[in-house]
Amino acid sequence: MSFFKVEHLTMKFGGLMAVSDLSLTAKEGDLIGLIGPNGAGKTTVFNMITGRLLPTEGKIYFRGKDITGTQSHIINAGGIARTFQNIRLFNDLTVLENVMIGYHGRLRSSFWEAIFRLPRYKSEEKKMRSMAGELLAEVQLDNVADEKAGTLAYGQQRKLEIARALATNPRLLLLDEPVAGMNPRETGDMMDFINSIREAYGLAIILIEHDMRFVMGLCEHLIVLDHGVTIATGLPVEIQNNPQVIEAYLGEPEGA
Amino acid sequence: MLEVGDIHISYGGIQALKGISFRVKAGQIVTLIGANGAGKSSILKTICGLVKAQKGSIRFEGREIKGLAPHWVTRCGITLAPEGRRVFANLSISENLTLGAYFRRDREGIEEDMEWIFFTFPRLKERLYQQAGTLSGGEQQMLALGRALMGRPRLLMLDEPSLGLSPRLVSEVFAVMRQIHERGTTILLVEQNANAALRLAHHAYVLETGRIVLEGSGEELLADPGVQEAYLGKITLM
Amino acid sequence: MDLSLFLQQLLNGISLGSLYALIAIGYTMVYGIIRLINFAHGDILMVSTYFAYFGISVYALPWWLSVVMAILLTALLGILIDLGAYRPVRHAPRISALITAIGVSFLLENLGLVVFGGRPKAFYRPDFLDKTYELGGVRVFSLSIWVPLVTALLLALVFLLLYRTRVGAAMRAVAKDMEMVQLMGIDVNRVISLTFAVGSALAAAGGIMWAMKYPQINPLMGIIPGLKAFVAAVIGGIGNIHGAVLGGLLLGITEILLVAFLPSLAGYRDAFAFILLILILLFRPTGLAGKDTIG
Amino acid sequence: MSERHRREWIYKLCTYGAIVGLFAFFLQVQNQADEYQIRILNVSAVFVTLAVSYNLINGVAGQFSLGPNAFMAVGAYTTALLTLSPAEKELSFIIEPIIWPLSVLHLPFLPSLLIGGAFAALLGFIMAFPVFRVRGDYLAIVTLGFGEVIRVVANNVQSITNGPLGLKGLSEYTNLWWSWGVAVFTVFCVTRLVKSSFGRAMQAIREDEVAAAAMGINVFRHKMLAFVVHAFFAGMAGGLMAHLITTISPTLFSFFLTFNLLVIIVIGGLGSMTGSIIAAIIITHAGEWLRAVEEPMAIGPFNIPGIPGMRMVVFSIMLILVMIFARQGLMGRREFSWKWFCGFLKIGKRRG
Amino acid sequence: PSLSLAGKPIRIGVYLPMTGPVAAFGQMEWAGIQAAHQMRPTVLGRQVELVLVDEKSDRIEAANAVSRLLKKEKIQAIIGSATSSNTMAGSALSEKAKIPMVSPTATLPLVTQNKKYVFRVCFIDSFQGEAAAMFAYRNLKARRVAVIVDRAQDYCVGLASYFKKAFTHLGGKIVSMAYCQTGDQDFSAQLTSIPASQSDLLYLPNYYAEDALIARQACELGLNIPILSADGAQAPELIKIGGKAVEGLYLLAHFAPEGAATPLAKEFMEFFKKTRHEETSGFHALGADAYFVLLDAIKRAGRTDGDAIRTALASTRGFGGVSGIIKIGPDGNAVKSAVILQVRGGQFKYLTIVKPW
Ligand SMILES: Nc1ncnc2c1ncn2[C@@H]1O[C@H](COP(=O)(O)OP(=O)(O)OP(=O)(O)O)[C@@H](O)[C@H]1O
Ligand SMILES: Nc1ncnc2c1ncn2[C@@H]1O[C@H](COP(=O)(O)OP(=O)(O)OP(=O)(O)O)[C@@H](O)[C@H]1O
Ligand SMILES: [Mg+2]
Ligand SMILES: [Mg+2]
Repeated sequence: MSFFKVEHLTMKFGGLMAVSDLSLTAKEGDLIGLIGPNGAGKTTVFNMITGRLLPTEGKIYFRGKDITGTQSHIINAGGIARTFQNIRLFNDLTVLENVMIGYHGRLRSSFWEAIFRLPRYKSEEKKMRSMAGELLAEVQLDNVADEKAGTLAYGQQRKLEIARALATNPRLLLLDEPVAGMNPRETGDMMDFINSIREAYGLAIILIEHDMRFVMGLCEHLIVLDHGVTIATGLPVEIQNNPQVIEAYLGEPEGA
Repeated sequence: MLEVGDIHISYGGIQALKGISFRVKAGQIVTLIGANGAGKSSILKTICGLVKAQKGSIRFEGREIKGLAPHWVTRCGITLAPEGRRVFANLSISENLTLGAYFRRDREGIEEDMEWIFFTFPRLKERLYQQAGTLSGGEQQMLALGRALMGRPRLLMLDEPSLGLSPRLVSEVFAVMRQIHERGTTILLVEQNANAALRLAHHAYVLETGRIVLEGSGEELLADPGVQEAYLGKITLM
Repeated sequence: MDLSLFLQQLLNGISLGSLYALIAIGYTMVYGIIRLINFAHGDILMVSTYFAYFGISVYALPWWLSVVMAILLTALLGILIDLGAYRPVRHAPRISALITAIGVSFLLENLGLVVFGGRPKAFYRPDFLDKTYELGGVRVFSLSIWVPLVTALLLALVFLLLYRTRVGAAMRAVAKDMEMVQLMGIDVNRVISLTFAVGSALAAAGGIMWAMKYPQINPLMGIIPGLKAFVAAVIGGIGNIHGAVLGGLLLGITEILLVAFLPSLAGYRDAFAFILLILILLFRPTGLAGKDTIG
Repeated sequence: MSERHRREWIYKLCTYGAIVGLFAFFLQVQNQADEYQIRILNVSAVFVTLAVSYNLINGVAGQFSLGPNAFMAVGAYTTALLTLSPAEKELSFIIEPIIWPLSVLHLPFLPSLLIGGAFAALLGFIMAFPVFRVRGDYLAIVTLGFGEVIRVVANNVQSITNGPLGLKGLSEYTNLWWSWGVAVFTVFCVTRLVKSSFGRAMQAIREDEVAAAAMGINVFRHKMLAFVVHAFFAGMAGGLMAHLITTISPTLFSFFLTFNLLVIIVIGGLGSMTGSIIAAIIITHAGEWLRAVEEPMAIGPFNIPGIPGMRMVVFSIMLILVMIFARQGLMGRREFSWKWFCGFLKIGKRRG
Repeated sequence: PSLSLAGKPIRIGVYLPMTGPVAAFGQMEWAGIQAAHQMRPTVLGRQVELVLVDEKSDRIEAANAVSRLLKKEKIQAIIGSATSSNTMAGSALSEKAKIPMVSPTATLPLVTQNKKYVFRVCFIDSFQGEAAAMFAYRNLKARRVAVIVDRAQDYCVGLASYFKKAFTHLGGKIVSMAYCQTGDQDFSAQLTSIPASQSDLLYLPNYYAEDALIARQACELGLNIPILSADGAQAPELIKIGGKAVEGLYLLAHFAPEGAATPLAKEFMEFFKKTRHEETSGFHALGADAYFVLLDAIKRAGRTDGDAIRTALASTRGFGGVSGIIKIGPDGNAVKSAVILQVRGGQFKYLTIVKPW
């Protein structure tokens, strides 16, 4: 029984084959990169894994269970969390509240208990708050805990999104372009950050990114998609020199 | 050509630009670099009138354009291709391009520009009647550039044209920018890809939290250790 | 069931449905382009009938001249409403715009009650629309023929405007990204004003035909056609012009057939429009024609 | 910590004090017995209940529902049918007799009111399944549709609702204690809910449904929760309203009622309970204050005769102006708190 | 009465729907009340002052309005409202305050039931329904009647059911009962099925706007049977909107301009014509009668306290109002005759009178 396994995953939108016959496996603690040209279907893969889209074909297994076609919140409760390509925070909630949302799925109290503030709810709320505070401290956002999430700087928002995902206690984290729109310096910081949370939480991570220095510097294993088709898999060095990948995706080194 | 003097703006009490001054000479490529949220996009939006400056002046070819509505600024000869392509997804490529030249009355000029755009981006010509929303990211970026050029701007402002593009498309976009410049269009470029941008630019400004902290030619800044430390980063390949 | 009776009802339904459709197009255009549910649409329709009424019955102008003038005045009214009420809230949260629309609707209705009085007025109907023909047992009322014809003609004009002119392309572009349209050197406000003018003119055309069909006007007469046309627009997929036509016809025909063949359910007529709407949205959550923007 | 504890304690005391003060005030009002004022206060209370609960679904959970009139109707009819005595019912139903169990049921006010709320909540529960299949404007329209359907059904099922004739001669049970008691209870429940983890989850859904689902929130369940709670209180408010004006019929529950409520919560500030309360009170009073514009006026030498109907014209214009110049409403999303209040009065500034 | 009171005006509160869906009736009744007030502005040597409060065709507002009249405006009596339901929303309050209330047109029997202080000057639906049935059966010799009734108005539904009861009792048959709603404009569906039912009369117990449209569309569909309508249709608009289609239509109404039996009616009609430049309609007449009856009661009471006026109102006998001779029956209802009108040459013509039994 593998930790995470995707078999023959296929997604069709009308006539468009967004993802076709993708298979991949991940062990606990793996860090896998998913790359490919625009519109290759990378985000679509994440959407299928997290239950936003129902795959046309194929199966997704997580910790021995078939999770294909399950609802998003159940998949999350099962231990998969994600971030989004375009940051999707709860802008009008505070940073702390954003993270506390991550714990809500595990709340045991009923809403009666919440309305009348019965003891169980009170203690759960207290625990939630302190756990969220700790998590924020770890990602160095505790100084802005009471700010509205929408007012944060871009880089902080990216971090907060990851922190919020971590609050749901995942075993597998999916990151969609975590450094898009960051300059090389900020990208470097994010790399350190991802490495550190990976160690601290013992997570498996799958990430999508176009920044090659980031991807090559971080990932242990890469999968390259083009028009939904897996055109290469392997170690970063192998991929970098794969002519098909260069042709479809990397291009000749120029300008950069 | 463009002179920006001491502009200030704020979003609901938060001061985003705190006195920005810089100039763009005709025929140059000028780039603005800076961290996230430094205010680069805000500068471009202020110039083209989408954001109102509270203070300061913006002069284009000697004329004060601060306070003009965006469509008047565009008619003066400044076009902005904003962050994130923003093609009209429900319109065809042809319609997108037509709208770019909406305010122009010189039929021949329009046709000439259209020809040049098709020459530079042959892919657009092939798919003239395809809906723009169904194009790939790179093609959309080409369309956005083409559409901006249809207004025949004397100053073209580009906000992160390489954002979210695959490495291959990134280099294509930079090549196109060079072509546009060769054709005689002045370019004001905002880029996160500071390396590439500085290499392309004649002149560059570095922005930090709403202020310009450094300026110089592209090469100077590339060599500046401070800039290297703050924006170019030193990523060691494993 | 008697065939001629059925045909008769079908004709009634098409005639009513094309009126709904015509009014729904105005709704859908405004919605498709600036995402505003213009609750005042029905009331604009009401005002247009008063314009025509004043022309015909008070100033004794020829009826066709009054109608043309009423349509033009209503287009102007649409522009003024946009200018005075909607433009200031264009960048406000959508709900503020919605409340503003409700406010405009209340304003027109109540101003109408104060200025025109609450008593209904009789509306003029030209003689050539007042004829009935007998065709194989089916009585055809000439207005029932003219209404779909005029609707079809106006619909064709709207399509020409939207898909064959530059300003039409600009309208469709505003629907997608208003800021970007400004950056093309296009005066968005003028494009939107034009949209309101066209939408209101269509409402006027619909309203005046409505008033000729049911020759009675009062300050609250716009509510029902407004609501029904709105439902029609949504059934078709709000923001979609084909959808509005489809929805209007569907609603008109089914409504008439329901009342005709299940008279005991006639009391549920108004609810029926909504039940149809709910059922359709359940199976097609964005309406029959789907896509929810003009384009 | 103990400092904070102490302050919270004080705030809590303030709250209770304010509630006691409120009811003491009513005692005073009730004794001085100006019926007109009492009536307006009663109506205000009903609207506070309605607005606060409506704000839960529209402002907090961000689901733009236009159907509170449906819940009010169900609540009002249920309550009224239970409090009317069988004899009175027989008298009212002149066209078709009332059906059996209803014809004999007769309960006191409080249980009737609660059952009214419960029926409305049940309707909310059933409606939630179709309603939350659609989103945004479509949701608004579907709920508007349900509101109309309920009204039309009430108009047509004569053996239950007495059709357009409606129910008449209800006892005037609603007084300041009932109306404000329910209002305070609603405010208590709803604010507690909003400030709990469930409320946060609802707000998260409002901000971004997809992200909320990805963060493990059962989106449908929380929408449903907000909807049902809203329905319950709207139903109670309907019952109160019925026993305040003592006669109900389907026309009372048209979508104008919904529009009124919508105006209240938007003017108060979507998502702000405080705003809803203030706006509910202001708007119910404003309707009465505005009657001034219909009275004959003398401006200098000119005598302007009263123009009936001007009130609504002025009201509409004011509504538009408020939306233009105060888009976020009175409170935006802010809430009243004692801390803010103390800051406002510039007391308690010494920080520990 | 003390001297200090003598100079003070008597305040009569009026609450009517001046806005909202039934504003038309409110506005017409208000015009009638105002004209009546101009004709007779004083009583007991004191000026009468009218205080109008709009009830927006809304029940909550109606109750608020009455409450305001009672408490804030300090009125001595109330006139209102136009519809039964809103009258009832207000009457609960005036009853409690022991202030008499006279409604011009609330015709539902329930309005005055168990109320000591509530009166009306119109006849009630049960009387009208029976009278209409009798006229249809005896005079028009109708045996099979089709009815289209506005289901959204209690007035119409009530009337239709009383008519049905009386008509079947007489031996006739209701062959088709179709429904519409206030504001409906398309009746083709309801009308198309009528020929098949072979009815010989179309009974329309609705307000004038709907009736005019129904008549027109019946005409367009070639339906050629006589139409009988009710008092809610007695307005010039019926003829203006209905045009040729309402020629020959019968109407059971409160008063006939030409058959006007009382001097007051003649005086009022002249005055109304002179000041308002239009003919008196049923709504005008009943609005005026509410005022005149109230004024008469105040005069007879000689005082302005609620109980005195109430007692005087309850003992109104043979008052010659605009709409005929009015007697207030034991439960506060006007007992008066109805007239049958027919539309001829674009005018309501007096046909016959139906006396109460
Ligand atoms: N919900 C959808 N309906 C229809 N087509 C879709 C949908 N989502 C994605 N697509 C299409 O599927 C293809 C793959 O999209 P996807 O977002 O997965 O690409 P991507 O690899 O993430 O690209 P990028 O690097 O630009 O983010 C694209 O052509 C896109 O237009
Ligand atoms: N509409 C807005 N409302 C409020 N604050 C805004 C708005 N737009 C920008 N800001 C704030 O203004 C500051 C400057 O933003 P701007 O978008 O100009 O930065 P940038 O340099 O372009 O960053 P990036 O690299 O992320 O594009 C940021 O702190 C941002 O949060
Ligand atoms: Mg993607
Ligand atoms: Mg930017």
